[in-house]
Amino acid sequence: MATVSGIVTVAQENRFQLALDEGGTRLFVVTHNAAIDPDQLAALQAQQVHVAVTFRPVDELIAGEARAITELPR
Amino acid sequence: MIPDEAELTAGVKIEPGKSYGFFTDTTRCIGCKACEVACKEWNLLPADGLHLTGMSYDNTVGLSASTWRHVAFIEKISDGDGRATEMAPYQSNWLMMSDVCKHCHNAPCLEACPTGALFRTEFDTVVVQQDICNGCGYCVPACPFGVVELNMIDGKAHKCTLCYDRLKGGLEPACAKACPTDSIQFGEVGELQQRAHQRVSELHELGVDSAYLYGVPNSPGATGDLGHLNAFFLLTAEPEAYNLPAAPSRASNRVGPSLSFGLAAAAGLALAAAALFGWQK
Amino acid sequence: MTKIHRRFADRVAGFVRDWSLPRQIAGESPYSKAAESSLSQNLRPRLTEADKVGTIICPYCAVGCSQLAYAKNGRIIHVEGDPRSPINQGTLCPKGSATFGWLTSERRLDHVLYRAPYGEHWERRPLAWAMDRIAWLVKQTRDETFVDELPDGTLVNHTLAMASLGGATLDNEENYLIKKLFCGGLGMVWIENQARV
Amino acid sequence: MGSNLAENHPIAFRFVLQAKDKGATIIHVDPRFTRTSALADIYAPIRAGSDIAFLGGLINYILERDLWFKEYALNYTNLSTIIDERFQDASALDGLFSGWDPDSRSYKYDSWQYQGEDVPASIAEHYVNTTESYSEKLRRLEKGPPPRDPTLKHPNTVYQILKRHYAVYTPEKVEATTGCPRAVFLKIAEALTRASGRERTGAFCYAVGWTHHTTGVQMIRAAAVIQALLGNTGRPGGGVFAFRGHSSIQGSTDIPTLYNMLPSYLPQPQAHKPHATLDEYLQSETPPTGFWNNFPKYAVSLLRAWYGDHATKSNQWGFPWIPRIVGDHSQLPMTLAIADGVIRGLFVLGQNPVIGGSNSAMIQRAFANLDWLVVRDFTETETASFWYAGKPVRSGELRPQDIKTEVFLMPGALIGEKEGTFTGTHRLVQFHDKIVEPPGEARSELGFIYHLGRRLQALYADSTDEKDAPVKALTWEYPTSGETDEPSAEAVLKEMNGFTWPDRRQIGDVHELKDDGSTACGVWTYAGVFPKDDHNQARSRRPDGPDGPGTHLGWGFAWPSNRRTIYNRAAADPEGRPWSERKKLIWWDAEKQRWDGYDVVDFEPEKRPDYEPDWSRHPKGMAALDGRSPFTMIADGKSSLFVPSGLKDGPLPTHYEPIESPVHNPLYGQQSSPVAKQWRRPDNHYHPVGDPRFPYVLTTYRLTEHHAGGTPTRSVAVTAELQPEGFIELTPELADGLGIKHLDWVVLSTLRGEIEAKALITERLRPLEISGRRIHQIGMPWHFGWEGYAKGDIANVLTSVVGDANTTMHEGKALTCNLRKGRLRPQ
Repeated sequence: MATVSGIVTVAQENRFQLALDEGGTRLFVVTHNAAIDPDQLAALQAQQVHVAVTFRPVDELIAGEARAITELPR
Repeated sequence: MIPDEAELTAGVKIEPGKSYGFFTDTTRCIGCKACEVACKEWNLLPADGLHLTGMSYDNTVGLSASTWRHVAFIEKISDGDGRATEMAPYQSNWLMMSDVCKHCHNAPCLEACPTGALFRTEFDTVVVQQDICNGCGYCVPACPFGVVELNMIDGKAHKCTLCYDRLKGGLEPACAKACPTDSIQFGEVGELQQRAHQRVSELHELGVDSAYLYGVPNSPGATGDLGHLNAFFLLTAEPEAYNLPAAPSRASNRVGPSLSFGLAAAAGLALAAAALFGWQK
Repeated sequence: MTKIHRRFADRVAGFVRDWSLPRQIAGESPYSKAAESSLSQNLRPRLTEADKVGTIICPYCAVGCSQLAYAKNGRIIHVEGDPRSPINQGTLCPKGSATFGWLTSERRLDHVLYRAPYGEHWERRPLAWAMDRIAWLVKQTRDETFVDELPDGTLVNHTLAMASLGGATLDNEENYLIKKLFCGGLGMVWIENQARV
Repeated sequence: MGSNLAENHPIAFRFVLQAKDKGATIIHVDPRFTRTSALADIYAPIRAGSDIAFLGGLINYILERDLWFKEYALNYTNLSTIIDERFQDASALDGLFSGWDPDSRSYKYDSWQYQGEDVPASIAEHYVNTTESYSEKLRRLEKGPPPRDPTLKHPNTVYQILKRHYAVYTPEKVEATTGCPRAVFLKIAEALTRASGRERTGAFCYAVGWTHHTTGVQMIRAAAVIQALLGNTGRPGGGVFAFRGHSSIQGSTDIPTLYNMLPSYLPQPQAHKPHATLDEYLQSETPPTGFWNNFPKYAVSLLRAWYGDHATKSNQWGFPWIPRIVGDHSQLPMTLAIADGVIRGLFVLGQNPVIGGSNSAMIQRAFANLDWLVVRDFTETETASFWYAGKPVRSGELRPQDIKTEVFLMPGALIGEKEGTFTGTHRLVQFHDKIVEPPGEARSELGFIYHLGRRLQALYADSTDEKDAPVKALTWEYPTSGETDEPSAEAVLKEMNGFTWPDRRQIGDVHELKDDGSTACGVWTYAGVFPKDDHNQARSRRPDGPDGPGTHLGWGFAWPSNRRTIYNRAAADPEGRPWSERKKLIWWDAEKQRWDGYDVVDFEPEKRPDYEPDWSRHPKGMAALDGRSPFTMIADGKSSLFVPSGLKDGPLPTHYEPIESPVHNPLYGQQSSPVAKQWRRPDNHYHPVGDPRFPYVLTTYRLTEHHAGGTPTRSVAVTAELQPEGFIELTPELADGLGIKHLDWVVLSTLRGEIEAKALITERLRPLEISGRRIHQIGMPWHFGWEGYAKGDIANVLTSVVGDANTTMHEGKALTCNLRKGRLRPQ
């Protein structure tokens, strides 16, 4: 399990794209048990909240599986 | 954002209360897959398959939870003397078709959904509401076209939403806007059906007599009490060639008969058990 | 450091708010209006949140399709066809449609990598250092190999020891400065691009 | 033909389909049945490399059946011009032309000139290297029209020469050479001639399907001859369209990061030509008649733009500082020069030569000889990682510890992160805005080159050595902005447009340029792109409305002078009236005594259609061209069916086999182009004709889903998954013969190297009957490499370094190879 921090640039349904603080961009799919609803993702995008994402790579997708998202101080 | 951009790109002013859909004229399709890419870029759908399938130029294989547009390739090159040289106008010999959710009028997936996650939008399209869906998966077997699928990561059902969020902003769906040759045409279903019938007669005059519509009222694809398909097609080969069912049907039609068979079977078993139990005494 | 997830209380409140039964009783259709959730009601395309939009030209082939690039908070959030252009009228091919994916590709490099002679791996080096090092290498190579005249006295004023490839994908202004500096300034003659490939 | 529009230019194909809706016939001639063929009305299979046999057949068809557009061809082409009596064409010399000099393996052009009159070339090398340079005979052009026989009876008129030269290109010979069935060829010829004349026009669309041959220039020439005979050039819906493959490859040809030209088609000075002084250069490169007579204005204005006040009349405006070329410095010999250690430092700016360069294995080995290599791209490319992931390293031939090359891999800014212009395949200069800053240390190439130049000017600041004068003399002051000190692209575009000197007032149009140093202009063909300080025409985005006229002059800037269809004088008949209402574009307005039309007129506005030069006053430049001479860049103003000067391989297109071919030339004894550029060396062997070790024809091609070297699509997830692995396409018959099943691994081999790929067996490829032999063609996309999500072996490992005589374009479209089942590397 790895963690990266950044800003949610785009959110569609329960998938979001994170612009990483260390540079680069990555795509995530929120896992079921992260219990995060699409409108919460949409809010992160709208307010450009600084977050940390705990995730695992997924074999058959070019995306990460986001297991938890925590809000970071600005 | 250009207000009501759909008027510029499709000549359509999108208003709630009207029913919108796709008319896909496969005789104009050049198999470029711009629709697949535009759909994935707008909806942030991850790439889900990096191996060569050998199915001609189709490495996408089919619609899934993370692929809502799929271009099928069917090579039927040889004709008569085994060599295609003078050919029917528009697309021939190498059939290409962009498949999508049909947004059926009587949508079996919607009828199967126990939670109301699948609902009919104000644009008469069928959408899975991600905040309601609990991933029960009833919709998956209900769909006669095998379109909707569960995503194993977020545990919810996914399929083409006819760019529900774009429609709310007056934007034409991403795939229809991108399509270079206007094979995918977005608009009001009634107008599209008229245009499609005219296109078929035009093609017949040009000698493409195998052209027919799939999904307009009483045509193949609109069978089994589905009514009509809001996303319908103009094809030039039998539906099976495109991996489409020739006579799809609405699952709920069979609720009556299957329920009665079920009850009859239960009753029969009960009788048999009683008889067995009685015989023993 | 609050963890983002839907708390139980919110879950119940959401259920009550979006419960379709009372609406069905009130006469709304169970298949549409009654079932509509608040998420669906408030759905909007992300382009409405863009704080900047500009016209760019597709970076792939030479047909020259126009694209609209939408940005928010200094980052591109979408790229699609520009309906005003007579060349593509809003449409794009699969490559043009992938422009957003190119800009946000996970394989994209955004820092300088340097490999020392005989080295076995990349190292990270600051951009300024690399620029200085390259300028120094160019001057050294030019000074050691510049020829003003051929043995038979013919004027040449060139160096055959440096070459440049690219770029058919670069802007006209970039190609102009490359030819101006490399040819007009340094005297390089090996200057080529994909036009012949 | 020579292109695959639906796959490689899908949006251009949008308009081909719209033409189809209005009744047009779509014809696709290609070795493979592609997505374009699927949408065509007529598909003709041909053998890769036999295009001129097909096109020669069309010329034969047009002439034998007298179907050429008489009024157009007689007035606007050099059909009736009489050629030097010493001229002999390929039908007489079994494939060669008169003037062939076997020892120097080149032609002398004396016998190709007009009778008693030398004609300068109309391309970047005007100089006519006949035995006598710029002889007295050249002056004849100012004394009177070229010798002509309008009755076309004189045996040496271009008309008679064409009939003799193309007599052998019969439909039967076309079938025997190309493998295309005779009936299909005739159907195409009939459709093309039917779509010509006053009311109809037809167009040829070509791309690298024609340019990637050692006879590429002549393939395009053959189409030009056909279109001139049928009267399709310079008219709406007609012409020969080049569909180019990179966003600004037309721009990188106009503002050439190319070795043989200075900005905008001015010849790069050559050591072995009379270019030592500016006067000699101007004198030898300025044709007496036609638009090119303005050459000195463009050359001096360029020097003024580059060297500012350091350029003075006394130092020939800085002309000596321009480096002279001493031969062919194009990409093909460049890779060999790297292999031989001549080149020590290499910049690679947004290109991937390890994938795109011919004979890739040689290139990967050659790069190890470089002292330093600067690669600027969006991700790590095969060119950047050759030193640890290249073929020589993977095969154990080299180890990273043995490779001395110092490598810089620097991130580049992409579209939307820098402003500037692209020039598209339609000569349209379009501005793209900057919307966001580039990420991290990524910079634009404008920023990279500008700041490299400033650092070099600083390093050379106090040098007094004469050889360092040009670096210091360069005008290199551009306003910069933002934290990254990004130079202003509009400032550079203003310099390219040109301004007066020294008060820097923007030039309005090319006619305002002077040769006295009072104007500075970086790119003369782009004059008018920035006509006023606050008017950037490239940024203008005003399309025509639905009511027309449809030339969209308000959308961007088409060079030259925002003209959309060049040579459009030909869109009007000799009296200046439109050929037809349907094809109306340009006409002579009798009242206003000026030309008028829907496009910018490509003619002198007030020159009457019946204007005749006053030969008694030795008219110069445009004054020497009559009112019926649309082709203003050519010395006699007429379309050159017969090209007297400028082409190294002959005045008329002639079918030669590719350098590597399974068959002997069915038309002539001369097997392949006698003047093709070849480099026979141990690391670049060619296959002899009909070599049994390499019996199959290999043609490389592109896919819709990938772009060129593959970097911007194989490293982008959404396009990578559409075509995820390298593959080859082969005929079912060949596959059966070798026991290859669908998706089996196969190995392709040539003398340059071996690669492996998966096999797609498809009926879209057909065996062809070529002069009695059954020839199989194999197709292979060349985008793939070892980097990115979508991987595959590099097709260019198979190709050789060989080039067209005129352009040194490589022959990636037609070579021979061998094929066997199995893997290259043991699994």
